[in-house]
Amino acid sequence: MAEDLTSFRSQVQSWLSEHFPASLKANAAGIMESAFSENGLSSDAEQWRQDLAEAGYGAPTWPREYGGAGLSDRDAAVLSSEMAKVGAFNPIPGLAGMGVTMVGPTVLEYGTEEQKLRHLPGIASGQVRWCLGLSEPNAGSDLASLTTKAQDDGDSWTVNGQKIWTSGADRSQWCGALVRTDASAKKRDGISFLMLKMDQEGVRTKPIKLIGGASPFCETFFDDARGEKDDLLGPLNDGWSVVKRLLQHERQSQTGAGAPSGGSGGGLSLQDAAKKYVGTNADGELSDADLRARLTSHLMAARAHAMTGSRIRAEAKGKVEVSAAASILKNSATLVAQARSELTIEMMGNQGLGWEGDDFTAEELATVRGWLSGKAMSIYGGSFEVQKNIISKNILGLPETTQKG
Amino acid sequence: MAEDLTSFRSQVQSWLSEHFPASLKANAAGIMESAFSENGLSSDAEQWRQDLAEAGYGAPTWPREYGGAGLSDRDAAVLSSEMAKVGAFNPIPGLAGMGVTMVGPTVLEYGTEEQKLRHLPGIASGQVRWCLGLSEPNAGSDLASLTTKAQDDGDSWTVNGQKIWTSGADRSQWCGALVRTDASAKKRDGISFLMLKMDQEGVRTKPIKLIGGASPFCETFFDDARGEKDDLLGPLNDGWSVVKRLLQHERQSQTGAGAPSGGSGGGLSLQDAAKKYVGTNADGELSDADLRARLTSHLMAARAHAMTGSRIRAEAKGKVEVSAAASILKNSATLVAQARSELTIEMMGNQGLGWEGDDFTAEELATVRGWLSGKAMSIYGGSFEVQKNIISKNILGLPETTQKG
Amino acid sequence: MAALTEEQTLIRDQARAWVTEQSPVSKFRKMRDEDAPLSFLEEDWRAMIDMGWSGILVPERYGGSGLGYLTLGIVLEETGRQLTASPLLASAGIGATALLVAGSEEQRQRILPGIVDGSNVVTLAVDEGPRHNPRQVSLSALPDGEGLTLTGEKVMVQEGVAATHFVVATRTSGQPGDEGGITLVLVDAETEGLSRTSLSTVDSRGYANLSFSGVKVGHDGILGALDAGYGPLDKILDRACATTAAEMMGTACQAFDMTLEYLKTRVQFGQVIGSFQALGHRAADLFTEMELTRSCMEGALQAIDADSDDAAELCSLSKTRTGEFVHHMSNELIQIHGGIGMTDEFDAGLYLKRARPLEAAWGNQSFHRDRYARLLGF
Amino acid sequence: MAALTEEQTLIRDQARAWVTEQSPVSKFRKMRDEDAPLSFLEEDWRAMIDMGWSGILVPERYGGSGLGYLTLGIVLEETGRQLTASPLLASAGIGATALLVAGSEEQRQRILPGIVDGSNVVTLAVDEGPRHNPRQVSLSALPDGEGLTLTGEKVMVQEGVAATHFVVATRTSGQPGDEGGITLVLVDAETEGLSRTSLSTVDSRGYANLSFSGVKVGHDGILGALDAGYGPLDKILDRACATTAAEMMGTACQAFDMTLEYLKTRVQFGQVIGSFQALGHRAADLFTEMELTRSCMEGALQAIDADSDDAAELCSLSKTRTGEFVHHMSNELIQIHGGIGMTDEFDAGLYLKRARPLEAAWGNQSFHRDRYARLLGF
Repeated sequence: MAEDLTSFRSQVQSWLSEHFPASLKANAAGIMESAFSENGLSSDAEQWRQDLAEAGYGAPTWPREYGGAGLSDRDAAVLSSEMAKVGAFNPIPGLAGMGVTMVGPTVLEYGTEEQKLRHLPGIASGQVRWCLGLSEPNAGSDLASLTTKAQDDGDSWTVNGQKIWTSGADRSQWCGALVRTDASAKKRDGISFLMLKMDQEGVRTKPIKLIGGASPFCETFFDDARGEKDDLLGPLNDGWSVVKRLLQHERQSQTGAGAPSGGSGGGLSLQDAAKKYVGTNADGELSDADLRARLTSHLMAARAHAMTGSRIRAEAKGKVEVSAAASILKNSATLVAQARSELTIEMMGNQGLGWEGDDFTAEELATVRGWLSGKAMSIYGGSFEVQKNIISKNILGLPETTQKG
Repeated sequence: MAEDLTSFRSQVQSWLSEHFPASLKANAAGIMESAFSENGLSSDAEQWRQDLAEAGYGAPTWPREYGGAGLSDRDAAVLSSEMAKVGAFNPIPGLAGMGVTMVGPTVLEYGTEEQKLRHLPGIASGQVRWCLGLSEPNAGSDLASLTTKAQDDGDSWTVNGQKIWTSGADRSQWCGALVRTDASAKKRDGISFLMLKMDQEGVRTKPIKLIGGASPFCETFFDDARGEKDDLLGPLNDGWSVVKRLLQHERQSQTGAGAPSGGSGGGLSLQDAAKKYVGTNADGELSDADLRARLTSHLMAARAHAMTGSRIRAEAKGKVEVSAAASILKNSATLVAQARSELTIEMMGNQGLGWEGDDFTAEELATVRGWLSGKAMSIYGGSFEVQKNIISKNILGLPETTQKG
Repeated sequence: MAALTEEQTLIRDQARAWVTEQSPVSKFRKMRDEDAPLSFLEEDWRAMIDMGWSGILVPERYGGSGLGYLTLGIVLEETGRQLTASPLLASAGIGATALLVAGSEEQRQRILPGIVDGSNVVTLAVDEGPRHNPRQVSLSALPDGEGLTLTGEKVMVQEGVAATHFVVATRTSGQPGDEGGITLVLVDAETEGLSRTSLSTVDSRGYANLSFSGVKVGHDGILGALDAGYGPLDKILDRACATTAAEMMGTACQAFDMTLEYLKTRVQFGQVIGSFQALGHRAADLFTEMELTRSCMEGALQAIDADSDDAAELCSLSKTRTGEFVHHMSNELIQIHGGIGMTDEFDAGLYLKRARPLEAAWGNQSFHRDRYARLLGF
Repeated sequence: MAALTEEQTLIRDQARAWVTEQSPVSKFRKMRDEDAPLSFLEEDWRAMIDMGWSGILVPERYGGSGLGYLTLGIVLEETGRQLTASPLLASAGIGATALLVAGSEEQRQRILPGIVDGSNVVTLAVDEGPRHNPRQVSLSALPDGEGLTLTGEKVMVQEGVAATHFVVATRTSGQPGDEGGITLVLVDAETEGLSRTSLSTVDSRGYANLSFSGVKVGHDGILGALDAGYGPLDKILDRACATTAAEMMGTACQAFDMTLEYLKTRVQFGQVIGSFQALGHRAADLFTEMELTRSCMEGALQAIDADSDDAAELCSLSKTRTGEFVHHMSNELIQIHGGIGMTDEFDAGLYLKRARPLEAAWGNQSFHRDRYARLLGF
């Protein structure tokens, strides 16, 4: 365990120089692409995954006994910044699907000791991939009206129903599913959180094509699927508490205004891309003054968002609380990212309208696809409207309306 | 009665050349100012009022027997355009307060023959001024929760309570008041519309100072005020229907995006005022490109609003129905007028921040006062929010929420 | 809807019935999924021709009905509602306009009857870069005794795949950026030296990039006077904007109707979502925006028909406001539909993906705000 | 709130307690209604001096505490909440900054201690026209053997009534519009040839217009080098923006708190109005905007204290975003309060009337958006 920041930093530095293969430098996209191809990880990447897993650096803040490194948030930040310095990338959260970001933290909180030991190390090593079965076709923002049923068969659960938006379900080994275990109770009171093996006869997945093209999302059908009795997470019929916590972890992971997939012109800043497509006048100002004004407001909003993330972390001394603040940041991240996409498409003009083919660069096409798929940001993970309800009720303390939600 | 438009037009022209005194030409503001001063109307203006009243042109679409001229909407439009051509102005609606625009049309619809004959001619001649007692301190948008009480004394009503926002109450002869006549009924079912004489011991008014300075609004206190039995308008305990109709007439009268009081620079267009205060670059474009873009959007919105008024009138063949469309136009009129004020203040810079004194022109000061008093446009006459409820419910047919309003 | 004549009302009702029954959005989807070679269904285009739509702008003496721009707009609004693909706008609207504004009597007689009967598809080629900029024309047209020789590129030409003729903005003198020195030229699509490549765009419509290398055009291909093409081009573009706005209006209105319907039927938290006040108010805002936008859209078409002095202003107003509305409405369509709106299976994405190309066509909102301000003198 | 030091937390708590108890908005109202000659209450200003606020920016060697801009911002936010009027911002903030940025050691020693003890009120005079434009300085300062002779006008000078000294941007060479040729000059308010007229503005604060006719200033009044005043002036204006933003933030936050309180207590249609979803969502939007704005406001002050390279960008960001927020929030304050908000008796109007002058001061949102874009190179 690191004694202080400086010694931990140098410890990390020497560990990295020993273990991180130069061949993987600054190649996060390549690693993840190969991971999900037929070939799987390259041998260097596989070795790197094993080394990370062994050091517990795949999920560094988790306790050592469950596959983590038991680091404080501060030390984890040091690890992450040192890795960035040498161009290293931790593929384990990506390999584990929803495992590291959402399932793991929830198991840590609600799981029995046996469940933690059984599930967490596989996630922390990136060997077991998880998806989540929450939404259903007729239960979107109103999650609690779900109808997928788990029936108690004495020694196991029999699950029937359909989930939707199960991201990565077609290549996951496990699914954390919200199921109805008491049909007679009030909506939120008869729900449980069940962990299910995906590789079984009663489970079928079907990828969903989205407006931007292929997507990681699936429909998942349970047809007499089996769940083990000891794979119920949290108390029977109190899955609602479990999932509320899980969704807080989700919001948490969506508070950065990450670029929508696809850039706009060779890693250019937005303003430089604008200059490239739109041109400048004699003073070096963007020729389209109206766009320039709107672009400026957008860049200001993006900076305000980024500064707010930093400020909230500084106030919380390094860790953003899984808290109300996340709702603000999620909505503002969404606004910023979607506005950036729209502005980028606009400034690109005809080049921002391509679907495929050689008349558009790969980056231009990726920008268009990213613009389309980014529309989901304000829908998934608690829609824009749901976050506003949360802010108004939980943060501001305004009374709940007679309407729910 | 006019046989066709052309002959009516020439009839109006000759009537105007005979009756309209040249001394009053293009002097609407002066006429109204003197009307409410100690001196009252000038002799020319008083003669003009009498001539208008005699011809029924004060409220030209009202039937002749009640003081109008019985004109069709089309003929009334001809009258109005011909008056505009010679710089003539009809002071009667202004002199009658809420009489011509709101009380009159409602009396025409709900009044008994006796009430029409007794009240309408005084309004149509501009000799009797009316105010309206609707809102109360604790019943703003929620008008139906009013508590002013009228008690049946056998041969008259005794009224007790307080009204607010009674515009012009301090110089009106009559008040149309909404009063509770059945305290045991449901909120909207125990209300009646009572016409009250203002000049009596039980009535007291107190002007309200607003953020922009002095205002026409008053608080009005009823302390055992008396109302006559035959001055109840519409059925007993069905004042709600009467007032709903009355408010439609009000919305109707607020659908034009009239300039808030006070211009911005000697009758200049907004864009010319902007050039004056902000300056232009070598291409003749406003120096402040960001302001130019926003000003353009505003001018477009203003034109869209004006065109929509014309379109709706054209579709309705000359008359805007007292209808749902009024809610759209009222909100858009408000948005346009308030945005114009804000833009004007902004472009005027320091000169848009004056309160009084010689360092600002009279027009600059009027612009600032108009900016402040114009904030009321989105509050009175059914707030912005109330209009949206009306649009969503009455026009779009969306279900009423479990919440009222 | 503007106060329509009896004939216009009839045409609108016929158009609405036809698109709803014969060419609903499912047909556009099928065309897309099957990668129709011209990016529209020829049977649909034929049906439109048979209904007389291709002749709405063309005077009777050239075989059309000469009913004018508002009437064409009424039809385009209906096709816009179902995303019906065809050369109606590009050829029977803008192509015919180019001939009517800039063509000689001989040229009109030669080309317009074919636009009406569908044997000609005439489309306008102006831009050479990613963003609309008609002054920036640089495709060179060198005059000689025989006529002009054209060399250069045009991009994103509407119905460029199906076109039989292009009306090309060329530079015969001056520099890119100058209004003077632009000449409009009618080029047969099969002329030697002219090649086209079809583009695959988000809206699955038939755009092409054109390449001219030494394309010879005779004197009879020059539309109007040499070097003086900017004025007519500006007028053609106004009409292109006003008609494009009509199609956008239809697209946006359909998106509104779909959204309103969803608000009335989708149940969440035990009630239809339209009963949530925040959504009800959003619907009210969208409706208000729709009504204001319609006035601009119709006003521009009426101003063109009446040849009003403020037609240019109103065309920029119309293009901007309909662009803003379809932009906003297409985003709200997705957002209010939630997850289902994100799926390719549902139609919302088709409307979103059609909205942006329409916004960009002939100058986006930003372009036309700037133009409006210039026309108003600031 | 930024992660504050213990000292900063103490100062904030003290400031909040003092304004709430000793100088609530009712005191500002009284000052306004009684037409206080200096447009602030001298007893309040004295109390602030006694609490050390006038020395927050001034280093210890000149009698202050040198705690820096974030600390001053913390205090200004609290005075902004209750609209407490005083020369704190104009003199102890901007006036002191001018001396610290541009003054010589001698000038600092001469003037700063008086700013701290309140005997000097030093305020910045830059603009000459209705809108902020520091390059446009035209007030002429002609050099001679004795120093400079000033002729011209300055407008809307903050605390111009109470000022004992003005820091005046003058033109010693070049043309209005040039950055070169501007010189900063410290002028005693009682100098012959200098006259001032007090203005009556919407916010009832103490502005004055200044008229210079042949005002003589010795060499010891020139701040920094002749003709090279634009650079220091730009730096001073950055700090003026960042501190003004702190005051605006307080004004806006108080408006938010008043609105939230009203949403929780005002009953209409049988329920508190905050339970209407449309209003709840508006409150959520305002809260989000408030949090984002706070980060910009604090970030700019921290960047000044740390002398970061991006301080100029952040100052324009802060001025713009706080301006936008106070603009929006002051309008919502009125709208959500409805009729009562329109009455002079209620405080909402006071906040609205203070918001616009703060927005305009040292460049409005439009000015600083343009500046931000220029600083970012587009």
